[in-house]
Amino acid sequence: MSELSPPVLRLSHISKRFGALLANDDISLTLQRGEVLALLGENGAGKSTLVNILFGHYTADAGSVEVDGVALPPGNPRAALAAGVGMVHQHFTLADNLSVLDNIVIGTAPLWHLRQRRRAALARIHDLAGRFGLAVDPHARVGALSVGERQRVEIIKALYRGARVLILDEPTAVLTPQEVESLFGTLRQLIAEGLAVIFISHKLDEVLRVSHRVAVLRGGRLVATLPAAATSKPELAELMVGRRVEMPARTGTTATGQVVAALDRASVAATAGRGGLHEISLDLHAGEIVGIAGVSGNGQVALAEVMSGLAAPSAGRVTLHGAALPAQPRRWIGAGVARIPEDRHAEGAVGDLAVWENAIAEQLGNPAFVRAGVIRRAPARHFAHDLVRRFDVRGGGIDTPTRTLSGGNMQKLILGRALSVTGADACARPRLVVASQPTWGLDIGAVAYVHRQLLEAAAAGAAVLLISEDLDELMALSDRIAVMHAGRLTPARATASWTLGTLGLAMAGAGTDEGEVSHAA
Amino acid sequence: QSKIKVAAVYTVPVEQQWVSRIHKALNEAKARGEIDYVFSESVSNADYERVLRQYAEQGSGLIVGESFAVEGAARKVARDYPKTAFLMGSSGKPQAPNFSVFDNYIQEPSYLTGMIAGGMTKTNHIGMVGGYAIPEVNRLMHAFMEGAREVNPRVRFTVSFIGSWFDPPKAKEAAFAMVDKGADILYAERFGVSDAARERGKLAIGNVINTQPQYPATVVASALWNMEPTIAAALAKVKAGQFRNEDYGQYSLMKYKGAELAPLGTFEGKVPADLMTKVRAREKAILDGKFAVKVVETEPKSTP
Amino acid sequence: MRLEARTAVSRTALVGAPLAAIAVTLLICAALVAAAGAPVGRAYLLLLEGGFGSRFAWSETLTRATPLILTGLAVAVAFRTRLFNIGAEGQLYLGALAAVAVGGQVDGAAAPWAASLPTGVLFGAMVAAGMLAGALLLLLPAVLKLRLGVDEVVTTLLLNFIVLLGVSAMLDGPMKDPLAMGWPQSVGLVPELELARLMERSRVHAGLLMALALAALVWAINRFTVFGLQMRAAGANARAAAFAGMPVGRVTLLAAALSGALAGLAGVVEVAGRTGYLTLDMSPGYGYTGVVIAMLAGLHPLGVVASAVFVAGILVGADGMSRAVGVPNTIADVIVAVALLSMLVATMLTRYRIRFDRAGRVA
Amino acid sequence: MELLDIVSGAPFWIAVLRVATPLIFGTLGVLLCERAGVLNLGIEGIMVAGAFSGWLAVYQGVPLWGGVAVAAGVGLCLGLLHGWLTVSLALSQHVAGLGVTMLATSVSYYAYRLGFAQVATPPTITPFAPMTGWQGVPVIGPVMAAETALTLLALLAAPLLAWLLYRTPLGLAVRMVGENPAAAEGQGIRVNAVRIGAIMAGSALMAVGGAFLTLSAFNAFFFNMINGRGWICVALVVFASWRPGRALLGALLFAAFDALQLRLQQGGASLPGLPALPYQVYLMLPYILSIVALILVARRAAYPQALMKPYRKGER
Ligand SMILES: Nc1ncnc2c1ncn2[C@@H]1O[C@H](COP(=O)(O)OP(=O)(O)OP(=O)(O)O)[C@@H](O)[C@H]1O
Ligand SMILES: Nc1ncnc2c1ncn2[C@@H]1O[C@H](COP(=O)(O)OP(=O)(O)OP(=O)(O)O)[C@@H](O)[C@H]1O
Ligand SMILES: [Mg+2]
Ligand SMILES: [Mg+2]
Repeated sequence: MSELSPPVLRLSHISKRFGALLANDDISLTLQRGEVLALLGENGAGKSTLVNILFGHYTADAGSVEVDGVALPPGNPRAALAAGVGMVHQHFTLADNLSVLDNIVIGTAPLWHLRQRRRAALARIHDLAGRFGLAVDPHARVGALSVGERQRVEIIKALYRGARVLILDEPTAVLTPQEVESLFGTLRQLIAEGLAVIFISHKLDEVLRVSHRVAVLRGGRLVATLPAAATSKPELAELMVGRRVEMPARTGTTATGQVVAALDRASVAATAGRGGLHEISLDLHAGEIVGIAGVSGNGQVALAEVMSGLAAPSAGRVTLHGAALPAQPRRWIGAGVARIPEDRHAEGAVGDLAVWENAIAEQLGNPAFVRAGVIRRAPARHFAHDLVRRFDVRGGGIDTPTRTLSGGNMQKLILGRALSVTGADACARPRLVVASQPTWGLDIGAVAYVHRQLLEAAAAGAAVLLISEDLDELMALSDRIAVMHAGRLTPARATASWTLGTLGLAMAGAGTDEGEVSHAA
Repeated sequence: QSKIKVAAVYTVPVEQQWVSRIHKALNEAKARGEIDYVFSESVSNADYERVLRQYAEQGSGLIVGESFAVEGAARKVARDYPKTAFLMGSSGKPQAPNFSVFDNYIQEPSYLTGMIAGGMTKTNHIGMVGGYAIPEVNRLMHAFMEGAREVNPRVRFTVSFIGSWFDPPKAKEAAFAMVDKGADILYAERFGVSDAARERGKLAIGNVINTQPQYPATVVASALWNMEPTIAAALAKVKAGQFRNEDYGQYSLMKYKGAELAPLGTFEGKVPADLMTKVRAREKAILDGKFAVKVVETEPKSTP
Repeated sequence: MRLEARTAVSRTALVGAPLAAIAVTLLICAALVAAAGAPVGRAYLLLLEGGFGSRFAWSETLTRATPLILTGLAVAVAFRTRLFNIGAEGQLYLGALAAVAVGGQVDGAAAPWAASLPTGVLFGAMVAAGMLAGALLLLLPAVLKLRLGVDEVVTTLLLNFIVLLGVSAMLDGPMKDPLAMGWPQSVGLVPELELARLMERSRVHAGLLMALALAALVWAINRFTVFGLQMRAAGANARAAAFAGMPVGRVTLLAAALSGALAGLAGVVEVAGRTGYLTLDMSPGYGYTGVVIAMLAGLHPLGVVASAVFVAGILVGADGMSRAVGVPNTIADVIVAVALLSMLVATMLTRYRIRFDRAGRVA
Repeated sequence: MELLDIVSGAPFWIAVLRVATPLIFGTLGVLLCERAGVLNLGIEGIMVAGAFSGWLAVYQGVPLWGGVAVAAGVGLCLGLLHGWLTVSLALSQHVAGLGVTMLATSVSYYAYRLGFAQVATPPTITPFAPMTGWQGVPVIGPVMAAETALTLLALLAAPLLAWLLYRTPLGLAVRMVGENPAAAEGQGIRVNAVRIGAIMAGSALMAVGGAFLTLSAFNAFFFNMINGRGWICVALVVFASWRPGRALLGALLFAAFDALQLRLQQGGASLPGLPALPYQVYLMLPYILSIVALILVARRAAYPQALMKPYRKGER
C-alpha cells in the first residue's frame, strides 16, 4: 500500500442533518486500495449515516463522495454500485421469500431484458464462493438461512457486482465467534485481491485485529484517524466516549443463596425457525450469575422463552421458588422476573408508543399506576422520568416515540423497566433476571453500563440467567457457565474451570452427550 | 297562463326502465310548454327527504317521485307542505290532503304478452329474469305467466333474480342459463336479457319500455307503461286547484291508455294469426271491463 | 423526489394545510362544474350555503354526519389496533336488523314479550342488540385473523355482501312488513323507541348526541385507560406487547367488538332516528365513507367528529348545488373524493417536505 | 343428478369463462400491484372508469380494440395517481385506494351524465363478436367459439404474467420491491419507479377487465354495473397466494360458483335434496365459498413481506 497512490475513495466535507441533529459534521476521509479502515463510535455517533451517504441511501446536505477521482451523484445507490461500491447493511437487506440467487442477481441485468442468465450467474456465484470461502446454497430460500449464511449472501451480493470498495456495517454484531473467524478469513482474501474495506464494529479487539487504520466518530464529528498498529483498546474507547471507560467485572465469588428458579428435565418442542430444548436441568441461586454459552440456534431462544413466561415446557418442570407458573408473561413479571429480550425492536419495546408508556408497559396491573382500568398519568410519568434519569436513557424526553431511541438507549430503557418492576406480591427487587444477548450492537460505554446493572442486580440478591454468544462477556460476568448445544445443556460449572478453548469445544458439541446431561443438576 | 313547476325525485338513474317512463312523460309535458320540469336522479335513501323538502320549499306545484323505500319520510314531508301536490309511486294508500299514489299497474298488457309468449314457445319453456322480487316486478311476472298458461297449459317457467337493478352482464348470464335449459322465449325485466336472446337466436318479451328498436329480430312484444295519462290527470287537478289524495293507479290501466301492448312492429305477421286473434279478443275483453287480470304480488317461482 | 420528515410542524402549516386542500379541491372541481356549463362562483356559494349556510342546512348536515361519526369511530378504533375493518357497512346493516328484531312492531304494537317492558328498558335492549350484532359480525374476521391468519381486509369486505344479501332475504321473508304491500322492508319500530328530534322541523335526532358522547368516550379510552394503551400497543407491535404481558388476543378481540358495536349502533341510530324501519338501501355507503372519515381524522376520535361533519356538509351542500345550477349530482361524490385525496396529501406535507435531489431524477 | 348435468355441459363452461373474464383481468391486476407491495383498493373505481372510457371511445367511433386501448390508458393514468399517492407520497394504501375508487367512479358517472343527459334507453355499441373460428377445434373448440377475443386475452394474460414475474429481471424486480424495498434499493433498483410501474400496469389490467363488461359482455354503460366485482378480485388474490396461475384458477372457480348459483337458483323446487331457499342464499354462495376458501389457504398464504408498508427512502 503506497501512500502516494491515489485513494480509491474520498469523502470530502460530508455533513448531514436530521432535523435538529447534526449526524455528520464535516467529515473527510480517504481509503486506499487493499486497506481496511475501521469506523468507530458510540451508538448514534453517525457511522451508519456516513456509509449510507457514501452508498447513496441518504443524501448528504453538503460534501462529496469520489470513487477513483470521479464524484458520485448524491442519493443514488445505482451510481454507487456502478462505481464499484458494495455495502453490507447493519440490518440485513435481503428478501426472505426469494432465493439466494434472486437476491444476488437482482439489478444486475437491465430490467427490460426478457431472460435471466441464471446458469452464468450460478457459475459466478460458485466461483466467488470458492475463492473467498463463502459457501451457501444459491437455491435456498433466504428466510431459511442462518444469520451467518445471510451475512455471506450479503458479501457475495457485493462481490458479484465486482465491488472494489466494500462497506461492512457492524457485520459481526450477530455472528458467532466461528462465523467471525470465517468472515475475517474472507476479508483477508479480499484485501489480498486489492479491495478496500470500511469496517464498522463496536468490538475493539476485532477492530485492532483486522484494520489498518481506525477512524473515530463522536457526536457526528471525526475526532481521530490513527494507524491500528499504533493504538490500543483503552485509547480507542476513550476517543469514542470522550472519557475513560471502566469495564466492570465480577468481584470474586458471591456466596450463593437459595434456589430461586429451577429447570428439571424441561423440554420444548422445536418450531420453525427456533430450536427446541431437550431435558434441560439447571438451578439458579440467589445472588449468582449463570451464563449460558452456545452458538445461536441451539435452543437459547426456547430457553429464554420458557424463563420469560412466553412458553411452557412440553415436558419436565420449571419452578420459581418451588412453584410452577403458567406461561403468561404477566404472572412472571408479577413474580419478580426481570426479562430482557434478545430482539429489542421486535420484542423489547413498542416503537410507536412514547417512552413513558413503554416504561410502565409491564406494570399495567400495578395499582400504583392504574386504578379501575384508568392509567394514573402523574405517578406513571413520574416513574418514567425517574427511570430515564436513573438508567441514563438519552434521546428526547419521556414523550418521544420509543422508536427514535438508538439501540443502546432503547436497551437501557428495557433494562430499567425490567429491573424496576415492583411486583404485585411486594417484592421490591427482581428475584430472577433473564437477559438474552443484552449487549448486542451496543457501544462500549453502553455495554459497560448494562454489565454494571446485571452485576448490581446479582449483588442485590437476584439470580441472573445470562444468555450470550459473547464469550468475553460470559467469562467476565458469570459465576457459573453452562453450554448449550442442540437443545441440550452441559452442567453449569464454575467460570474458573472453563477456558475459551473448552467453551469452544463444548459449543461445538463435545461433552453434551446424553450421559453427562442426565445427571446434571 | 303560468306554467306549473314540477319537480321529480328519483332514487335511480333516469335510464332505469321504471323511472324512464315518468321522466319521458314529464319531459313531453315540458316540451309542450305545460310545465317547468326539474329532477334529481340517483337520490339516496338518506337524501330523499331533504330533496323533497327543498323542492317543496322552492315552491314546486307538483312533486313526483317513487317513495317505495322512503314511504315514511315522503309522507312526513307531504304533511308539512299541504299546499304542494305529491304524486308518488307507492304501494301504499293515498294520504290526506295532498299525497297521491300511482304504480306500474301494467299487468294487463303483461298478461297479453304472456299469451303471445305462450303461443310462440316451441319448447314450452319460458325464462324470466328479474332484479329483485318486489311487488312491482312480481305482479307483472304473475300476469305474464297466467297469460301464457291460458294459451298453453303445458308451458314451464324458469324464474331467477339477480339481486341488482344494474348488472346487465349478470342478467345476461341468467338468461343464457335459461336458454341452456331449453327456454326459447325470455321475459326481459332487466337490461341484458334481450341481448342474450338475440345472441342465441331466441325471442324476448319486453316490459315497461319498448326495446324492439334495439332488438328488431328478438323482441316480439312488449307490455308498455305510459305515464302520460297519470301525469296529465295529475296536472289537470293541480291546474284546477283540485289536487287531493287519490289513487292514480287506474291511469296505468289499459282503459286509460296507461298501459298497452306495444305494436308488433317487426313481428307483424310473424306471430301466428290465430294466436293474435285470441290476444286481440282478450285485449278487447279487458278494455270492455269483461276480463280482469289477477294481481298477485308474491315472489314468483320456477315451475317444478 | 423523496420525502423528508419535518422536525417542527408549524401552527400555520397545521391550519393552512386543510385550507389549501379545500382550495385545491374547489379548483379541480371548478373545471368539472364549468364543463357542465354552470357558473362556478355561484355553484360554490350554493354549496357552502347548502351545507352550512342555514339552520336547515346544518340540520341536514348533522343528520348526515350522525351515522358517519359512528362508522368513522368504528374504523378508527379498529385501524388503531391494525385490524383493517372495511366491513362497517355490513355491521351497520346487521345492527339495524337486530334493532328492528327487538324493537319492531308485531301487529302494530310492541312484540308480546316486550310489551310489558318499560320503554327505557326496551330501548336499551334495542341498542344493545344492534351493538351486539355489529360486534359479533366483526369478531368473526378478528378471530379468523388471530387464529388462522386470514386477511381481515378481504373477509370484512366479503361479509358486507353476505350481510346485505342476508338482510335482503330477511326483508323478503320473516322480517318483512306485512303492511308494506309486498315491498321488501322491515316492520316499523315501536314509535316510542324512535329517537327524539333535536330541532323542530328537522331530521336531526338524539342519535347525534349518542355519537358525540361515544366519540368523547373513545377519546377517553384511548387517552386515559389501560385498554387504550393496550390497543395501540397491540396494533403497533403485537409481539412486544405480548412480551410485556399484555393480553394481545383479548385486546384485539375487544377492540374488534368495540369497533363492530359502534358500526352496529350506526345502524340502530339510522333506523331509530331517521327511517323508522329497515330497507335495503338505507345506507348510501356509510360504512365505506367511515374509512374515509377515520383517515381524514388521523384516527383521532374527536377528529372523526370534525371530518364527519365536513364530509356530510360537502355531500349535502353539493347535492343541493347540483340541483340548483343543473350539474349532475354525482358532483357531490366527486368533490368528496377530491377533497379526501387532497386532504391526505396536504396533511402529509405538514409532516414531510418533498425534496428534489440534486441528481434531479424522479425515482 | 342435475348438478352433474349442469357441470358437464359446454354451455356451463362457456358461462364460466365469460363470468370469469373480468375477474381474471382484475385479479391479475391486483396481484401485480400487491406483488410490488401496494394494495390497490382503487380497483372497483378503475374498473368503472375502464368500462366507461372503453365504451365511450367505441361509441365515438373508435374501433373495438381502440376502446380496449383507451380503457387501458385510463387505467394507466389512475394507476399513476394511486402510485403517486401510495408510493411517492407514501400515503395509507387503504384510504388512497378507496379515494381512487370514489374519484374514478364519480368522475365516470359525472362524465356520462354530461355526455348523455337525456337518454331514455342507454346508448349502445356493437360489441366484440365471438371467435367462431374455433368451432372446429376439438374439446375446447365449442367453448372458445362462444367467447370473444378478450376472454382469450385474459386466459393468456395469466401465464404471461407468471412468465414475467418468475422469468424476467423485471419480474424479479417487482417481486423484490414487494418483499424488501430496502434490499432492492441496495441493489440499484429504483424502488418507486418499479412500484409505480407495476401499479400502472396492474391498473391497466383492471380497467380492461371493466371494459370487457361494456365491450364484450354487454353493449352499454350503466351506473353501478361493476357491482362489487373489483372487491371480489381483491379476495381472489389472497386466495391465489399471489400466484398468477392460482389467480386464474381462483377466478374460474368463483365464476363457476356464480354460474352454478344462477342455475341452481333457476332449478327452483325441482332440485332434489335442496329445499326451496330464498334466491339471496344462492347469490351469497360465491361469497361464502370465497371466505371458506380463504380459511383453507390462510395458513399457506405467503404475503409479499412489504405489502402495505410504504417505503420512504432514507428513513428507518
Ligand atoms: N433516518 C433517520 N432519521 C432521523 N435521524 C436519523 C436517521 N438516521 C440516523 N439519524 C440520527 O443520526 C444519528 C446518527 O445515527 P447513525 O445511525 O449514523 O449512528 P451509528 O453511529 O451508526 O450508531 P450505531 O452504532 O448505533 O449503529 C442518530 O443519533 C440519529 O439521531
Ligand atoms: N425514524 C427515526 N427517526 C429519528 N431517529 C431515528 C429513526 N430511526 C433511527 N433513528 C436514530 O438512528 C440512530 C441509530 O439507529 P439504529 O437503529 O441504527 O440504532 P442502533 O444503535 O444501531 O441500534 P441497533 O444496532 O441495536 O439496531 C438512533 O440514534 C436513532 O435515534
Ligand atoms: Mg449504525
Ligand atoms: Mg447499532
